Amino acid sequence: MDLTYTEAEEEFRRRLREWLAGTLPGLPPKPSPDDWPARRAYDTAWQRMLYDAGYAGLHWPVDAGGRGATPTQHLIYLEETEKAGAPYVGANFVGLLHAGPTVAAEGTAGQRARWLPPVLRGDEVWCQGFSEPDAGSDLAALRTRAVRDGDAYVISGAKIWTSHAEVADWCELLVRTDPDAPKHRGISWLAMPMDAPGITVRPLRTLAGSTEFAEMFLDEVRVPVRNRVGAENDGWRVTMVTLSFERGTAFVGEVVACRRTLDALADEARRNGRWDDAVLRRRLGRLNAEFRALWRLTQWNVAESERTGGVPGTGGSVFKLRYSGARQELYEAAAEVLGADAFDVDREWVLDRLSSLSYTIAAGTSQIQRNIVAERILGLPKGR
Amino acid sequence: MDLTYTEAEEEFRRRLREWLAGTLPGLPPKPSPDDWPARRAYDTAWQRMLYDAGYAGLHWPVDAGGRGATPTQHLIYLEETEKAGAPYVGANFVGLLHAGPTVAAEGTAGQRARWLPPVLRGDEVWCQGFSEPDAGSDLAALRTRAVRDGDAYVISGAKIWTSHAEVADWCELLVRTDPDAPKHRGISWLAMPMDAPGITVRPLRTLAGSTEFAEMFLDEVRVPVRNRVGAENDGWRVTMVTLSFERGTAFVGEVVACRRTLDALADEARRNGRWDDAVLRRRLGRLNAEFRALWRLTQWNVAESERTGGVPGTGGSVFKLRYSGARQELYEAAAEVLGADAFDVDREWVLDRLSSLSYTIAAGTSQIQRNIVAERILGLPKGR
Amino acid sequence: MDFQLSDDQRALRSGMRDLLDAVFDRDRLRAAVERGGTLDRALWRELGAAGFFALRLPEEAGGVGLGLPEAVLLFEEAGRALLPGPLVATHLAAGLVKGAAEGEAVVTAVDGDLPVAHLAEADAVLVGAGALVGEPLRAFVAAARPVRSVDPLTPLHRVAGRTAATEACPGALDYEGALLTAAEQLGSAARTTETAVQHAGDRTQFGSPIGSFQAVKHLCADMLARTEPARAAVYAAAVTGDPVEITAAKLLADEAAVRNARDCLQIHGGMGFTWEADVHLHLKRAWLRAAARLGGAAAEELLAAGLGAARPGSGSSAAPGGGAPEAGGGG
Amino acid sequence: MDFQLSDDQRALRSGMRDLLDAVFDRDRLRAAVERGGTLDRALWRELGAAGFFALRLPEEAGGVGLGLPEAVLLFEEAGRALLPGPLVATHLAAGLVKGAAEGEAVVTAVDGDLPVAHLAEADAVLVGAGALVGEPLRAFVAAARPVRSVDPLTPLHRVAGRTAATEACPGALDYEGALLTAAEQLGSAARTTETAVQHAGDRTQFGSPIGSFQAVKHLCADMLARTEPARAAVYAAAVTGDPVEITAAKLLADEAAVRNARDCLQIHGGMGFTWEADVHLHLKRAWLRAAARLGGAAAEELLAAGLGAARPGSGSSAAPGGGAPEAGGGG
Repeated sequence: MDLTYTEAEEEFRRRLREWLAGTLPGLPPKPSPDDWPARRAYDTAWQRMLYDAGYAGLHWPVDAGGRGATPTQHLIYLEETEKAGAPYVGANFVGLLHAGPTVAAEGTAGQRARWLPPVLRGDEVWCQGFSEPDAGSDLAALRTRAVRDGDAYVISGAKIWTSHAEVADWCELLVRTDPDAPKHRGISWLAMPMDAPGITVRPLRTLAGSTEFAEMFLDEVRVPVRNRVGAENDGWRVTMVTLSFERGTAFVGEVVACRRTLDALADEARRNGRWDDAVLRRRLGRLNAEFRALWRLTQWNVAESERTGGVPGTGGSVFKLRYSGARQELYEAAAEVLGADAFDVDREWVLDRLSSLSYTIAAGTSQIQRNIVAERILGLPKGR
Repeated sequence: MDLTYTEAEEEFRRRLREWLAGTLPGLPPKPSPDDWPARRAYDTAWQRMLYDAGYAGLHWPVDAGGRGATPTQHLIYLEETEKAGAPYVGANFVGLLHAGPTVAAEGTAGQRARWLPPVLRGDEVWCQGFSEPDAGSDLAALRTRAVRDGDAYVISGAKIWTSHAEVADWCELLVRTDPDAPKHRGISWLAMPMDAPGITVRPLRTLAGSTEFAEMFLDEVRVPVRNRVGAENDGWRVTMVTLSFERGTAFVGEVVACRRTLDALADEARRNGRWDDAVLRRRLGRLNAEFRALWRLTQWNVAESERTGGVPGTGGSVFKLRYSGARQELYEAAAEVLGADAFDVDREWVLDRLSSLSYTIAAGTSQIQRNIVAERILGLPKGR
Repeated sequence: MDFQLSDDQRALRSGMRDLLDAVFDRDRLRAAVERGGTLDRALWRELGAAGFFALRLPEEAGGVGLGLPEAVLLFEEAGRALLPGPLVATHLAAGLVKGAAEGEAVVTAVDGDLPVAHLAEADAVLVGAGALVGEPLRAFVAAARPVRSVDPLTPLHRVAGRTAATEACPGALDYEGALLTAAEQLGSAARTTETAVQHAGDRTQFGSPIGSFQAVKHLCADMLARTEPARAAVYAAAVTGDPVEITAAKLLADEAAVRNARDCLQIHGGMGFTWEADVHLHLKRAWLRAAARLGGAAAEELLAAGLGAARPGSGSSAAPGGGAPEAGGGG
Repeated sequence: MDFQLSDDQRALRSGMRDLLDAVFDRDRLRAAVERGGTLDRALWRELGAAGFFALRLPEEAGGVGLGLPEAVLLFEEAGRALLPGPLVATHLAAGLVKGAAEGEAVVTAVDGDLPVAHLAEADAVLVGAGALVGEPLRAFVAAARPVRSVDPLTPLHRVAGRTAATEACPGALDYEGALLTAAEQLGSAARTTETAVQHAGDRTQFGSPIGSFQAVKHLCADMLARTEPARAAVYAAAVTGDPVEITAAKLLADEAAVRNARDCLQIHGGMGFTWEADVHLHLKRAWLRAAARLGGAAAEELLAAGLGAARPGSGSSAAPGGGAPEAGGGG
């Protein structure tokens, strides 16, 4: 049980801090959340800066152009950038965290050469076309059809919850190439150029009033067969290799941010007098315990991943289950701290409270997470 | 929405109060909880007093020797006896509340004449042999076998959770008479004399240290065929007629008692200084809302039952689901009020806290209740 | 005792539901959302004409002459339908503010330090026992600042210089307002339960309706187990008018409305997170109503203060107590 | 950073588990229950010989010379096995009270106003920073009154004149005691999780193992989701020794132990309600431990006091903050 960082890790942290301290003050102001092209430009410029400084693709394998950093270095990177208030991965999210690693793991040499460098340099942006209106938790029930026509697939269907679709260059797309196979066996993974004819993107407004997601309608979109990664009908496995590749770092920045929010809530409560409410005060105390534990659990999972060499972990489901609920409780407590101000969307934390409502739903509902924990970790029998 | 009682109802309440005021002071002291024969004697003596005063079988139909009281009168009876601190139904529970009504509804004239009057007079005590070690929530999976041999059934098996078995004269017993039929179809209902050879009763100690329940082992016990109520293999229906006969009065006394406990907890907290703990105080406040609502919901269900003429109600499952949890919360709050005294079994409420742990399990777990509510009331599809 | 709806009450309730189906269907609801909750005056007058505001005024004063139980049924329907506007304040102002009873005036109210709803379009504002109209109202509005409301159906203003919270010592009108707000919460809780059950029966995942999975089933069961005790509490409080009982009703109805909306959202999954689904409208409105007119902490303290064997209205008997309650039969 | 058990730590833990399997199997557990939790002195000495009490004494003082992380692993095993006795107090007394380190002496402690465990058989009692032995101890015991303990494994005495609660300003020993108690809670929480999962796989109802029903499955998943964060918190607190971190660990471990025992009982159904099932032993012990050595309210207040950007050890950065955290990918 060693919580001290090695000299090499401390050196990594020191250099990163120095670079952040020198770099962040020169960043342009953040763009408006509604201005998608400006957001893309801001996010990709930041990615280019990371690239130039040698931080791009930190956790990618070296032979894919990454830095091959350890999970612990990745944790340090996420912790320090969050603490320093650096920009988020933003529009580069899918490219850096899913599509890129998938291509790195399963793509041909040509595919890797074509798609990976632009992601690392911030030249190209990817979005994700997995979920469908009728296939939410049951992702493998997807119905978007791809029919082979010469050297292309002709694709029709609808996708949903696609972030950054408006400004993406590529979409990692799951399509059904064999409608007669069992549902996990007839799926293929394609890289779809977002300028192909037949793609319609429609913003999807969330209950927080934002349009960070989109629906995407595909009407006989032609995608070259050479854009398929992995074998035909093997797309489920291709995708899961990356989706289940969990080094314990998924929520590092968020947990750091939640702890900072909690401190700020205490400060605000002391300022506005609500600290005198013992029920609220003790509730904040419990949340302190909760997020401290989640931070330690993050370190635990990262260290485990480091030992196992990044074997797919199951601890992630336990973490997500607990964290989703904790984050929602954090923003419920924030509403108590705000009191009458909790109804003013322009007050800090109010939109975060709304966003937090998705945490027990997105990327596997808490109900699905409990099934995974019970069946895959605890070994309880399958059932309903 | 009328919460005022009719003149007849008020008159009923007045006479009952008068009788209780005149009668209770003359009762002997309550026997020790471990002295079963004394408890039987005490409970049956009280039943005899009720009988002599005209309150026995209040809710039984008149043609079964009862008073044919309305659900509202029954509610008043339970409320007033609880408030006056009258003895509980105790050893007469099964006879008065389940076996008796079953015989009244499904028995022959001879069976009614044999079994009903002694129950009303407190002459005979019944126990219930339904649950089995391997058939808990899934009651219909019971395996105790009854094989016809001339004019008798020969019965072997094991029953569990049998209250008052040590002192009962009769047992209402569910047995499997057709092992090949679907599980609900091969069951029969028998009245088993508890002095028959082959019955072994073994006390079952609960986590509260008490022995109010027993296990009952049956080794080739002979029960005359004439003791069967209803047709052979029709015992499931026979039993359910009564089990599902819900007039909303099942928890009247308990809710009255819980509200009194809550008041006493507030008094004790004010005395011992824990009232200054805002978290505890507000928790008690919430419980006040909870039990007030449960009282009103009781009245609502009783009034509904009065309107429908006592048609089997489904509201009982909603009530039990909510009440079980509320009662457990009440005694968790009691432990907070007691503070360091919560670990002393001789302090009031400590054993009640232990007993309350069974509330989400006994008579259908909360999980089963939720299934019932979801499927039978809300109409959600069957499943798991 | 007959603690059930009378035939007249049933008729009143179904009449209100029919009216709202006709004058405030889903298209009008979404239109109201798109215009930020500002009121439809014609609809307001229709409500007035139907007696919604004048319900409890005596007939000789031009009212309908009914009581709190009937009002509670109408407000429950309003809550179900997400009907926007300062319904409670205008109802309470009937007979006090000219035009309120008829739905000619829109009357809002100051409630503790909460932002004030629909202030820009209000013809009067209740402040404590009085009402601001005319020039004082205009000055009051001029000093107020609009805030971007979390609830798309309820425009809000911060008023200059926060009014002290009235919860410390609520008056009769405050309790009536709390009860009617609780009735709206009840209606919302019942509606989100129905919506969740409907969706759970329709939506298929893993080859079955999601309502056949216990996880979803049990969420729905718990929703009903919140709604029904809240209903009994609200109806009973309407009959007795007892302050502690009203406080209990408000607390339980708040909890039912907020938590049922949360569960309904969870059951809807990603679709529940969209602006197009109505569930967020229920949740946001429920948040606002829960803070309004006897909110959580104040309500809990009032209910705690109402406990104790020596306290009036505690529901206790002075009779000597008998041990532990019966544990129910074994078997 | 390598926040995992070292090979030595793993060996230590499995050694302890093997020892307890050998010297405190289920028969001995039930025998301890039947004799009301009074201690087996031979077993106590065996623990002493195994270094349980002397674990953290320096080798030159006859101890094992290990640290809090190793102690936490042993206490976790003790909690799993429901090992009775004032383990924490005797461990803390090693080096302070003669015979404690070797398991020759049984040392209990006064903890706020809680009844004192195993007083009648104690050779010393820790009171604040000191220890009572000999005549003062006998006088102390004579003035105490036995109470019928809710936990069959922990005999309790009320001591005359309640000692003021020490929670207001805990010392280093108090925090160490709290951490070791948290480790016992952690072990209990992990054990009830395993027991529940085992039962859920074995018990058949409605034609299937009950563990195939979501309702049961999800209870088990939540049990693990309580245990694992508590484990990370306890282990980390053992490494850092930080008071706020220890307080957090105690709070989470308490919650995990109590709620997991409750869920385990629920999953066991009626059988869980019997004296013969072990689950009530876990629950009752967890209740006692949760009240002891930094209980709920005091712990929550300490944790609240530890919050705020300006506070030391708050885990915050002084760096400028950047808006809301990333919501994670869509897709």
